[in-house]
Amino acid sequence: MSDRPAILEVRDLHAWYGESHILHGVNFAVGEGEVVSLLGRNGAGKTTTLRAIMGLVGRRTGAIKHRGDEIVSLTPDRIARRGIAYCPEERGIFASLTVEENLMLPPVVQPGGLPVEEIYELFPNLKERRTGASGTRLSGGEQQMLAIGRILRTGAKLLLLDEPTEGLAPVIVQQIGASVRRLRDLGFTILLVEQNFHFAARLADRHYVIEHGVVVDRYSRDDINQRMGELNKLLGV
Amino acid sequence: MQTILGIPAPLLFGQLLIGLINGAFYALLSLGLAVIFGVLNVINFAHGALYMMGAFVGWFLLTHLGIGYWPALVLAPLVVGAIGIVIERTMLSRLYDLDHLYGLLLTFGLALIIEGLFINYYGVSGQPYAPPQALQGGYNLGFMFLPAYRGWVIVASLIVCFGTWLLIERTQLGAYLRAAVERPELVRAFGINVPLMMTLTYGFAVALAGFAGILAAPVYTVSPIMGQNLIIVVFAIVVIGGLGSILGSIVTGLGIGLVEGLTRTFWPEASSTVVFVIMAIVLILRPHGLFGRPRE
Amino acid sequence: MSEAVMNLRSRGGRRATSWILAAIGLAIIIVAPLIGLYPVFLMKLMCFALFACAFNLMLGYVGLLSFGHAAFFGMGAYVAGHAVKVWGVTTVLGIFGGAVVAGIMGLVFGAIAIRQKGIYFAMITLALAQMVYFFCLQAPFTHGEDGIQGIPRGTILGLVDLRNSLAMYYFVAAIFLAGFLVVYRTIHSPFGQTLKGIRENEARMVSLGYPVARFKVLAFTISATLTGLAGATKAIVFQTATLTDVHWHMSGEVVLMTLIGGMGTIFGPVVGAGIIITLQNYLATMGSWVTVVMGTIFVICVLTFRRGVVGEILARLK
Amino acid sequence: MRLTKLALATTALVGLATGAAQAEISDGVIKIGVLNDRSGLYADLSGEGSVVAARMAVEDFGGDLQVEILSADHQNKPDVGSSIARQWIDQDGVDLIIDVPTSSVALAVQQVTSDTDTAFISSGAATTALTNDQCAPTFVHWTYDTYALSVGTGKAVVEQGGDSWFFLTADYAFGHQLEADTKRVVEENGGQVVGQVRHPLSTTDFSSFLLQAQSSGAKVIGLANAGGDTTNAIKQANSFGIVQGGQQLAALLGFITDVHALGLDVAQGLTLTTGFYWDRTDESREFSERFGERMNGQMPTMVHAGVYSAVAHYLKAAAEIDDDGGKAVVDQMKTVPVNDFFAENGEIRADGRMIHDMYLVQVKTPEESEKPWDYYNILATIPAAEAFQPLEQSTCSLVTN
Repeated sequence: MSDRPAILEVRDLHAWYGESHILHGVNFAVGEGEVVSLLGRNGAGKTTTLRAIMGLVGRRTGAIKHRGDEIVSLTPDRIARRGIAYCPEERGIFASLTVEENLMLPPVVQPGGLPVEEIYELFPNLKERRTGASGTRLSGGEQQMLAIGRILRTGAKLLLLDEPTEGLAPVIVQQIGASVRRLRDLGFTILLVEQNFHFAARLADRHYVIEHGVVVDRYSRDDINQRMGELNKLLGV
Repeated sequence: MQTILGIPAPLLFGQLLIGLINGAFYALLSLGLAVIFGVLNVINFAHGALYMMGAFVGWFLLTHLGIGYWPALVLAPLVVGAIGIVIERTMLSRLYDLDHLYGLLLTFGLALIIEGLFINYYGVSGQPYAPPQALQGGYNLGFMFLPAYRGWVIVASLIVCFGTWLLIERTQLGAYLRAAVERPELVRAFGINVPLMMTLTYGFAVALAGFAGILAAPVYTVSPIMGQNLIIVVFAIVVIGGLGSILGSIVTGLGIGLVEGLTRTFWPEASSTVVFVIMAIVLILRPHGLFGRPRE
Repeated sequence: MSEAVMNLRSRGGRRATSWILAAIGLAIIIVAPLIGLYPVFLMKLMCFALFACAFNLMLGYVGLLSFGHAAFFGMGAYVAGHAVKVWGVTTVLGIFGGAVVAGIMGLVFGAIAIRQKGIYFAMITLALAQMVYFFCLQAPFTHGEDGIQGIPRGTILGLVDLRNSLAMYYFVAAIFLAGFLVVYRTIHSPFGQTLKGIRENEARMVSLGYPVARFKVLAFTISATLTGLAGATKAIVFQTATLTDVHWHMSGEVVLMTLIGGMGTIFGPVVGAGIIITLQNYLATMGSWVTVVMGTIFVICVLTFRRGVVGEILARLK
Repeated sequence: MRLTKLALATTALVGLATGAAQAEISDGVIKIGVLNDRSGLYADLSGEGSVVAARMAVEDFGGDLQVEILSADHQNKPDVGSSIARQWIDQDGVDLIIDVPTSSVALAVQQVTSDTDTAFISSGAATTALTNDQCAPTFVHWTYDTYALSVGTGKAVVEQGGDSWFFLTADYAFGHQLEADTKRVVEENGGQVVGQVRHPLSTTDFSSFLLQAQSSGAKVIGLANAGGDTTNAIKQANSFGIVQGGQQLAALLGFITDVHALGLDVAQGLTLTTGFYWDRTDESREFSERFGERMNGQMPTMVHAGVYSAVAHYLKAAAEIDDDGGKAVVDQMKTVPVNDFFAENGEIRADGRMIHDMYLVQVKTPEESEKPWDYYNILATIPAAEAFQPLEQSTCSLVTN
């Protein structure tokens, strides 16, 4: 466990979609200011874990503590209001909103969010495409930047990022990696779901591996190089 | 006298103006339907019944409480909106996860109940409702006599339609709505109480129907069956405009009013069928309506 | 292996159950008028049950809600009525003609509407039906709001006089059973299986190379034909064909019947039609409360038992 | 035909037996079924009011006849109406079906009653087909029909100077017939028809049609429609200042409940033909006030008054011959003139038409009206002989054979 105070603590989390039981008791914790990644194969339950934290699954049990308070029974909007922001895998850019409207959509939930100028600084591409165009006219990379950018304004300190690099060109992946590092420097706590292990390895302080809906292993940044072999096996790389 | 296609020009202009007046009612009603479909994914069959209720609330206020037209213009939509909120909270909200046919069927049942109850208590002949003093009489426009009240109908409904459009397209609240139409779950995860927003949206949209009802009370007879036939036409308009398209519903509402007006001049018998013909043609050529876009 | 056996056994069991049910149903149909049930009422019930079954073929098995089935029902009635009364054709031929015309209309409607889904499909069928309604209002042969009245019941091949209630009853029962059998066969044929496949996952069926649109149009045509058959029979039973039969309220009523009985079940529409027709009959003295009661049933149905009476029973039995 | 013969035979038998046995009324009770619209367009002009009127007639009749009243809503659906009628007759032993507005339903019921030798008196239906092609020996048409309405209004209005007409016609058979009949009468009396416009059934907005009527310059705008169409047209004509502009509105089918719904402000000046007005004589006032006590102060329409009058006449005839066979009673009814608050020297003709005086009335201005429901000035009385289709024009088989 990290030495920093836990901002998020998940214990014995179970989650269901309709009749199907997806998570079977997930346990992990994220410390204040950390970047933590959830690794695992396709269908292992990584995305479901993020969605369960946000309250976006059919049913869930167990304990999710945010800054010491139990949030497992709250509705998604109440969870968001506590300062947790979610960036979904499919990015969720709204076609009927312009780029700027997309950026300005999430309401400010707590003081201390990034000013819009700073977000444009972080993602200069967005500034150029700001006016006129509908959000879905953007390229995949730009959409991803928009999806991350818009949750920085709200003042949420804990960001849940679901596969930010999926399907993007290497140069864009690098750019996003740089932004995430910058966000950590700015004091954001980030829980990252990744398939791209190499991307995650360079960014995250710690890693959890999920398989069949349970956490099967964890690695610190330092462990990684030594235990590369077993990790590769776990992830089926 | 100048004629256009064999019809005296003044008569033609008169018909167009009248078409516009009807279009104004259509626009108000179809706007509400479009908003409800867009945000809640429900085809609100009860819209006609709620429109009728708006007219009846106005009549009731006047007859039993002595409250006149102008206060009723505000009160009737509020009352109808409140009823809508109750309907949404207690019934509709349970159906969102299901096929939208269920919403259609539920509201169809509600329409039967509401209309049945009103027929039971008030009969079908209808109740009189006079236009307010200030709007009696009319203007001679040269080509036709325009009753002042009808002029007011156009103005009021255009203001409300345009206001609603601005609200939805140009404000933050509207952005939430539009976003919630696409991905309600994500919008909720941004910290917005989407269920509450849906409730209020339904309340607002049926309040629009109530507004149309009180606006219509002095023009048509206030009768429990006044919404029954109208609702089918308004459905057609929303479909032509493209389900869920706000601008589409307003423009199509006005447009259909004009087309009906013209049909009444050239081929009166067909005037109530023409909207269905247009609808069939539009759906064949553009399956998602004139302003609609495909949705999954 | 054992699972397969179980499956087979339960399927065999289900088949046996449905045979037993069918036998009971048949027995009821044969005996009903003899034990004092009112034949005219029963005939009406069967006409609407057939109507609902035909409608259910679209809603329950193809997953398309048609809000315009009244057009086929009413047209079937008008054609049969006009043919028998004015052209003097025999009753059987008249009913056949009604069904055929409705079927042709179904083909045309289907070809126009079939690209649409969900609400759009409901709306375009409604639009087309409204056009038919206005046609019927205008066309001279329908006699406007008077309707076609005094349609003679005639005879079957000159042998059986259908003015006799009981004879008429068994004639209608035969038509109903024939229609019901067609629905049953359609559902339990490879064609029916394909329809179910389309309902479950249309994209997959397309990728498997099925001409999905053609299947849907065919289903729609069968449904329309049987609906026309029901309407034509009703016209002969009541000796009238009127605008009520083509009005969109009629389209709404058949949805209610199917929903309350259980869409996508074989017997659901029959039960639903039974409930609604009985209610209409016994609530007739209550005036406008009929509408209120029907609306309430609609609402309760949608909110609490969406599977309908039969669907709910089947679910409990499982 | 076979059935009719059977019925005749039965009647003959019954006739023979009357001398011996006392009560030949089947099951000892006369059952009257009031079948009308209780939830739709015609619920106010018939509906519960007709049931009340029938009940009053039974109470007023007194006597030692046992009478029972049933009622049902036919929902304006012919199949519902005819199945209720069948069931009443087959299962409940109903002897008389009364009222039945909506032409299609009345025609369907006619079929059933004539097949089963049950008496049928229509007060609410308008179509003349009931006493022409579709007539029956068991049937009486009591209150009005399209012919009476069009003749009454057409002739009287032309005589009063309204000699150029424009028709606003509901585009279906009823409207067409009303228009054609009126047009003929108008032209026969020296008037002319300058134009007409056909509007779809259940139109909500009449302004375009009214505009055409207005620009035609006709003195009279004839409304050949019914129910909501008529009231909406009148209401909108008022807002377009048509009556103030010097044109006269004539409703070819209008009821006092329509006027009540419109209010005098809007309806004033309207002319229409009616078979009954409550405030016409002492007798009619007396009845109407009793009726009003049971109906929250509502005054009877001509349909309600007709139901009372018809039931009373039926009971008298049934008691007289002590029989409840449909044709038998109707035959008896035809032999006795009708004399009550509704009709003076009314007569039921061979084709089943009850002929009586009709009245051309004009709706009062709000200033003229002195009490609730004080709505009409009677302009003219149309004598029974002129008001209805002449018997020699009837295509009824009872007349032509």
